[in-house]
Amino acid sequence: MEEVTPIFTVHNLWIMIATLLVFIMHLGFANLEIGLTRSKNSVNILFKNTLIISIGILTYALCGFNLMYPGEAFEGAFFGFAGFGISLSEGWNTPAYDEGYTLYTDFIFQAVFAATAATIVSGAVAERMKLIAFIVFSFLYVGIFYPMVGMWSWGGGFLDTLSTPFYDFAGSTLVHSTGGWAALVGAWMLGPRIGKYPNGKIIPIPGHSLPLAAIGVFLLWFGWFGFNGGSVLSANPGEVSLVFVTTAIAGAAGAFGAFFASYIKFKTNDLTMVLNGILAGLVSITAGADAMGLIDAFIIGLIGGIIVVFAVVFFDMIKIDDPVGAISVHLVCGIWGTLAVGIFGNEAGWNQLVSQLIGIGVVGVFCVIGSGALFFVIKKTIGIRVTEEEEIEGLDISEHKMSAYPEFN
Amino acid sequence: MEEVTPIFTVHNLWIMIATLLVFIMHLGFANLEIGLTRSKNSVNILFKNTLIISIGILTYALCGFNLMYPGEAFEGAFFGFAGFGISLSEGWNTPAYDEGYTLYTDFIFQAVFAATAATIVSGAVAERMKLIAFIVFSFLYVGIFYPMVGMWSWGGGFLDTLSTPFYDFAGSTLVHSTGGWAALVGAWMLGPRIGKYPNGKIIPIPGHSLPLAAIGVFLLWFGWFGFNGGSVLSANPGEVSLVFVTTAIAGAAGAFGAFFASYIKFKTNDLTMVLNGILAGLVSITAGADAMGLIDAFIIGLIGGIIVVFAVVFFDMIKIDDPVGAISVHLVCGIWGTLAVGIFGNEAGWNQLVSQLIGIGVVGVFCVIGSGALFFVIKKTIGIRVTEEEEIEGLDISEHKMSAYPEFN
Amino acid sequence: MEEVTPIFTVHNLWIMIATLLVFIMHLGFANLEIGLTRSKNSVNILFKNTLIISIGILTYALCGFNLMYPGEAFEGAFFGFAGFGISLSEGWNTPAYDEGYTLYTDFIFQAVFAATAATIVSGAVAERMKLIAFIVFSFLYVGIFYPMVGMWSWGGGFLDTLSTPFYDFAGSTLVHSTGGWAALVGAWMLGPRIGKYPNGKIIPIPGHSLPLAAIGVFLLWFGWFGFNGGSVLSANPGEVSLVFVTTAIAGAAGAFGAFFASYIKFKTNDLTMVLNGILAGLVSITAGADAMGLIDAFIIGLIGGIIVVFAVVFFDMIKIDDPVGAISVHLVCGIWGTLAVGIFGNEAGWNQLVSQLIGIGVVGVFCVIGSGALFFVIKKTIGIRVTEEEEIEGLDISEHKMSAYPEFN
Amino acid sequence: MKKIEAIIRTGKFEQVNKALSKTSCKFMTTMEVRGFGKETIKSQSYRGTTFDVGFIPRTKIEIVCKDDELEEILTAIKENSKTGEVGDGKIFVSDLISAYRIRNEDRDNDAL
Amino acid sequence: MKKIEAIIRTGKFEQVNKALSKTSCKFMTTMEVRGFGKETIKSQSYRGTTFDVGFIPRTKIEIVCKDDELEEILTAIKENSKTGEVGDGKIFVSDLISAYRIRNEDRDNDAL
Amino acid sequence: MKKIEAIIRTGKFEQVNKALSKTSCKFMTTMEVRGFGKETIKSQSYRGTTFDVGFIPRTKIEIVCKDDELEEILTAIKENSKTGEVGDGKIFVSDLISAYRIRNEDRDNDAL
Ligand SMILES: Nc1ncnc2c1ncn2[C@@H]1O[C@H](COP(=O)(O)OP(=O)(O)O)[C@@H](O)[C@H]1O
Ligand SMILES: Nc1ncnc2c1ncn2[C@@H]1O[C@H](COP(=O)(O)OP(=O)(O)O)[C@@H](O)[C@H]1O
Ligand SMILES: Nc1ncnc2c1ncn2[C@@H]1O[C@H](COP(=O)(O)OP(=O)(O)O)[C@@H](O)[C@H]1O
Repeated sequence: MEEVTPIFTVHNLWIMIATLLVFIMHLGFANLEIGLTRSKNSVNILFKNTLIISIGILTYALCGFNLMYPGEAFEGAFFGFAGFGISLSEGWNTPAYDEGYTLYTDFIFQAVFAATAATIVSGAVAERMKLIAFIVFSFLYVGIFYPMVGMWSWGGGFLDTLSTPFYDFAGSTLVHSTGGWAALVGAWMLGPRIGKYPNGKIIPIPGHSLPLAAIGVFLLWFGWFGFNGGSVLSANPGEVSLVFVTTAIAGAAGAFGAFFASYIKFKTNDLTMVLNGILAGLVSITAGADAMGLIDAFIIGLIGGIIVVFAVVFFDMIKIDDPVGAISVHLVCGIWGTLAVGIFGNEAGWNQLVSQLIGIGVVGVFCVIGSGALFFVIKKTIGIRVTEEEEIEGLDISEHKMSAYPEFN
Repeated sequence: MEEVTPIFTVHNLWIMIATLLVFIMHLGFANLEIGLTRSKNSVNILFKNTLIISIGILTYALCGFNLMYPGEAFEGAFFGFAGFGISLSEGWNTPAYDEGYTLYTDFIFQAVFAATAATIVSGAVAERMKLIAFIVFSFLYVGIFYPMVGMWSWGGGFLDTLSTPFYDFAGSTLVHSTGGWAALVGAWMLGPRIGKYPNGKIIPIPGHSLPLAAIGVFLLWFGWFGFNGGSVLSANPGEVSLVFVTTAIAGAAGAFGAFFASYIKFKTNDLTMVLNGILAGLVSITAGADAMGLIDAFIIGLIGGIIVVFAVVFFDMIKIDDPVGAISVHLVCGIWGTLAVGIFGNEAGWNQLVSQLIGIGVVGVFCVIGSGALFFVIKKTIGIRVTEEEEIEGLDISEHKMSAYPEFN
Repeated sequence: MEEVTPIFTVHNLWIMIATLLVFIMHLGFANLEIGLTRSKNSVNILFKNTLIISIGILTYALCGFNLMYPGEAFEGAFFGFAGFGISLSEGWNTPAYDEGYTLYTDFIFQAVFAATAATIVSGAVAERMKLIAFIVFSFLYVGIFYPMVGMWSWGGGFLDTLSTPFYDFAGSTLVHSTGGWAALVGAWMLGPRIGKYPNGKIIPIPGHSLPLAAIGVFLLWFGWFGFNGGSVLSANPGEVSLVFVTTAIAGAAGAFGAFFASYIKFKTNDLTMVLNGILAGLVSITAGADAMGLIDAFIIGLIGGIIVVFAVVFFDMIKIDDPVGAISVHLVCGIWGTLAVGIFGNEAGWNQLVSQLIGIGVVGVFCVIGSGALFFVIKKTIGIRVTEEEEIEGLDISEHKMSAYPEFN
Repeated sequence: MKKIEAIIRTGKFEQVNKALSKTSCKFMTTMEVRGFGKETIKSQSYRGTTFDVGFIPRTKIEIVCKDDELEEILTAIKENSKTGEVGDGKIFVSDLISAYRIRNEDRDNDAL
Repeated sequence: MKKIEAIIRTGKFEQVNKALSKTSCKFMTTMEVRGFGKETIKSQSYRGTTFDVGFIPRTKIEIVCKDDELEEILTAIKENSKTGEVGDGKIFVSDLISAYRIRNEDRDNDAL
Repeated sequence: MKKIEAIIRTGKFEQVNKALSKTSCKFMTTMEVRGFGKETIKSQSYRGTTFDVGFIPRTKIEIVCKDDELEEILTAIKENSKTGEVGDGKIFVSDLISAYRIRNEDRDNDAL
């Protein structure tokens, strides 16, 4: 049995702290989502977001972890499973398990990641999806689909054994797009909120609290340093500090990208666009946060911030109603960030770009079909959307018999 | 003098970070408490909560630390005191003081814990207790009573020298029940808020902002990883990561326990119950967070989440008005969690269960008498409850001449 | 090339974590500022605060870092510049660069500090300054003026080569006063908000959400442990834990200082004063957080808390309208804290006091002239203040065509 | 038909509401208003400066009733919103020409 | 001149507003009110206890119009705020003595 | 007795309030309302789409006064709420049958 060395202890400590940072991202998501929606649905959103993180932790312990990291026996495979639960291998708490962390640290860090995928969907289907339908969806998507996709690259699956392996450092595709595709399918299958596109026009439905939305984005950025920085899987000073810098610069550049793009396009200083721009920059750098220089990070983030503005407009144009911009941020910028690895930084090159395209394509096809099938079955069985009356009244009263701010309305 | 080694530096770093996590729990408590009460009392609650953490730090420096850890001379004792202030022993900043932390790290970690006990009380007596009465109470309860109780087990006192020592890893009893008993006595002595139980009926008084309440619970969960994880008193990778996992799982299981229990009992998806359920799971695992397996943690948390729903109903039935559910969460689940150490996990056994019962009983008797005496003296001298008129008008105007949201009401 | 040792990894980890803590202070500032102002300007404030942190990171990469730390060639100088961008020296990620951190860690820690200076100004000029004017100001003040000042002491400039070097541990003067002076000049040049001082009377303009203000202060205190603790520039257990304790005690003492002072002076329990008192205590201890004992920290914080109450009243008396009290907190207590280094603790002494006075004076003169010139040029070119009509309508609608809470007003 | 407009203390609303439910008044509309009047205003304080908010939050009740129900309703409101202190509020009565129930074709007295 | 006060379902407001803009009514004032009436109230629940909130949020529309515009406006409101279910609301009409436009010296019918 | 209802710019309220306090009007009730009218609406924008909010926040003042106080009060309101721009608002006057002071037995003119 190997000894618990100081360096192992430091590495492990950092991954545990990164776990906390990713954990608090869930509060960020919750705030962003209630901020950008109407107050009559806030209880519902908080209920969903509170359960998602719980579902993520529990399903990941039940099966997710062993689906995502089934072990060497499944190298290069499309599917693998090492059995239910978490079993303690010998030396689980020493460098024998991994130079950087114990088994439990590994598990809990991955578990808080997992819930992210469903949270992304939550934003896009907000204000109209049935509570129970969303809970069932989350259980299955987080418990089975997300870890299956993750396994392909991070778990040593077939995307990792391409001649030039698919490169997705912290999950632009594996986490953000995986959530984003399901968000797209869900928003499309549900249809828009009542009153969003009457007679082909676009009627904005402003979120009820921009301060909450901004708090959400600050917390997400804060947590993202753990999301990306923890993905180094050790506290290696050079690597983690580089990732911090690229993450900071891409987020800042995203803010400016969205600021300029929306100012030029709409002649307005739209706070919600700047907030989405920050997230866009962060999603974009996620795939290559450890492989970029400062200027690469700046360009990637800036372009992410610009893209997100046009994406928001585009989805409105094709009448996909996404209250918080989740599809634009996580799917579109997730794709952009994944491609960027083939264009900028250490890994750039044609072969890499091809691998990135393969990864994006395979994950996309799988997620669209998978989430589509899930949503379809749910729709046909328990139903997917609340009634018109419930939607107008708000999900807080109709699903929860509660009001988020009983004194103010 | 021993050298400052890398491993000592890591251990110490983790305890300092855990300190910050426990610190931010105070923001969690503040948010939860204002969220679950009416906006006309929010300034008052924020005032109390801001002072509590300050009181905690200052009284702990003045006498608390030396009451709680009076040193070996008082081993097995019921009371000990090493004098006012913090004196720097030689080697205070080396492993000579402790393998895991410096004297100051020890002090500040314990100090932020201390304030927790009074914050728990704050929630139960909210919306009707006089400000000055609460401040006086906090000074004495945090400065004297809490550290006395803590000394019995953590400070090497008589509960620690039982043949099978009382086991309370991070304080289900020593922190949460200690606060919870005083919350019970306080809520009982104050009587219910005007309009809560007219003619024997129960009239709910909904909290004014469920988003704030939910933010509070997320922050508490976040901080709890430091509360429990820091109680390992080192950054030992295996131990801390285990504690992280049990803490995460118990919180998640608590959410589901409360979700199911309240759905079955009331046919409603009550967000406030799920939020209380998470806290219930966390309080429940606190006593044995380092001694449980994953399934143990799940069961303990789940039962905690179920218990809390029935406890809330029970206290309403016996007309103890607890606006935020503090008694149900911290006292009832604190007891459950302490007992659970004798039932599940590594420490389970009859002897342990008996020790746990002794600890629960002794602490309970002491806290009820102690806090009862305190409240009684305060009541007879400065008075404990605001006037009916002040309560109806709200404590913000009557105690602070301020309004929390001057534009909205 | 030196090896990456465990101790280097721990030190570096702590500085990275401290970076995150300072980062989240920006959310604290944003919350405090919107909480203490009217809801019709909240979008504007969030927009500014979101951009400031982005501006800070980007300008610091562009030129700030190399202005502040131009290298040994500029020792004792008044100005130095090592060129645009960040160039990777050999061994940038080993102890060869610094015993405590990599180049990138150094950069990002300093970058999040930088943005603080502009955020302080933001509060004082809130509710009436033109958005574009503020953005231009921030770019130049954060990108050029702040690092120039920082260089004088931290970058080895002339204040550092005084016979008794100017001592400003974490920036009472270099960060807080630097921001505070510009806040004073800005608030003065802009003039008061409409309706604040009609016919020489003082009409309070209450902030719209004290819960947000309190959340802000808790987050700031939380982050301050990184602001001060990170300034140790290593994870040295003894030093960092001492800084934690002095920071905690000074904040707590500041709360009580302001509590008592405002109670005695106004016979009221003013939450906003207690919140400012905490920040006052924190700013005051910042200059000497590593050089004080516990009692010193208590006295410094307590006096800071008392000072801030009188300062707020004073600036109202001379009709400098500072909506959030930024000048009182950051400038006045920044000066007090810097002086306190010469009076209390390890560094106390006449020579030190003189050096402190020199530092305060030089920085003050430079910042007043520098920010004055900047504001003046901006005023003459793009204009500095919104029109009366825009101010009455609120900057959210006039500058952003958005409403922070569209459902509530 | 008569229209009753009563401006009462917000804290008295529950009591008035309960009393009204025992009269022939089965409908009413209420809203939050700000009252400016003789009442003694509690002053507030902010950052060291005391100021009068100038108004007091009040509840306004609007009831439309048949002529012969008027007295009964007035009495119920008056008795239950009274404290005897300055600031109890006022009741105003005016004439109504017609009333309609939106749901069907009921008019005037039938619509109430 | 007549004053129309209509208490309608909040959710119907958009439709009424659109319909009114096609009548001679070009101005109105609306406010959020709480309706107490025959309507079936949805009960809420909090921490295990179910309770009736007692009121329903409604929108009140106030329109002052010339006598000859009355019918047209009444019809527009009635038709567009109707669901046929209990709780649709009421419309009240009363007389007005005079009206003034603040901006200039217009009075009465001219001021509308 | 007359009932005055004035719908004015919210930003003008302070000025009107001050002017009224110099008249014989010592009481009033105000509320936040939404005005739909000729005023030029500032359009808002959200995520790239511009939209009209359709209404403008206004303040409504209700004052009940003796007949002989009417002119004085009307003048005070008109003069102090005027900007001369579209959107200044309206004042409506109607008759009142009776008024009661809740605190005691004062009626009608005595109750004002
Ligand atoms: N003439 C009036 N016109 C409009 N509102 C009035 C009038 N008189 C009183 N009110 C309303 O009634 C409230 C209470 O009135 P007040 O005169 O203080 O009661 P009381 O005369 O019993 O002391 C005031 O705040 C105001 O809102
Ligand atoms: N007599 C009345 N006086 C004042 N408001 C009324 C009156 N009758 C009805 N309302 C208002 O109209 C709303 C709907 O009335 P309701 O009687 O339920 O409609 P319906 O008769 O069509 O079922 C009520 O909530 C209340 O606000
Ligand atoms: N006939 C009316 N009925 C009800 N409210 C009205 C009426 N006319 C005007 N208002 C109210 O007065 C406000 C200002 O009216 P507006 O006609 O724009 O003023 P002006 O005629 O001076 O330009 C409107 O927003 C509306 O709330």
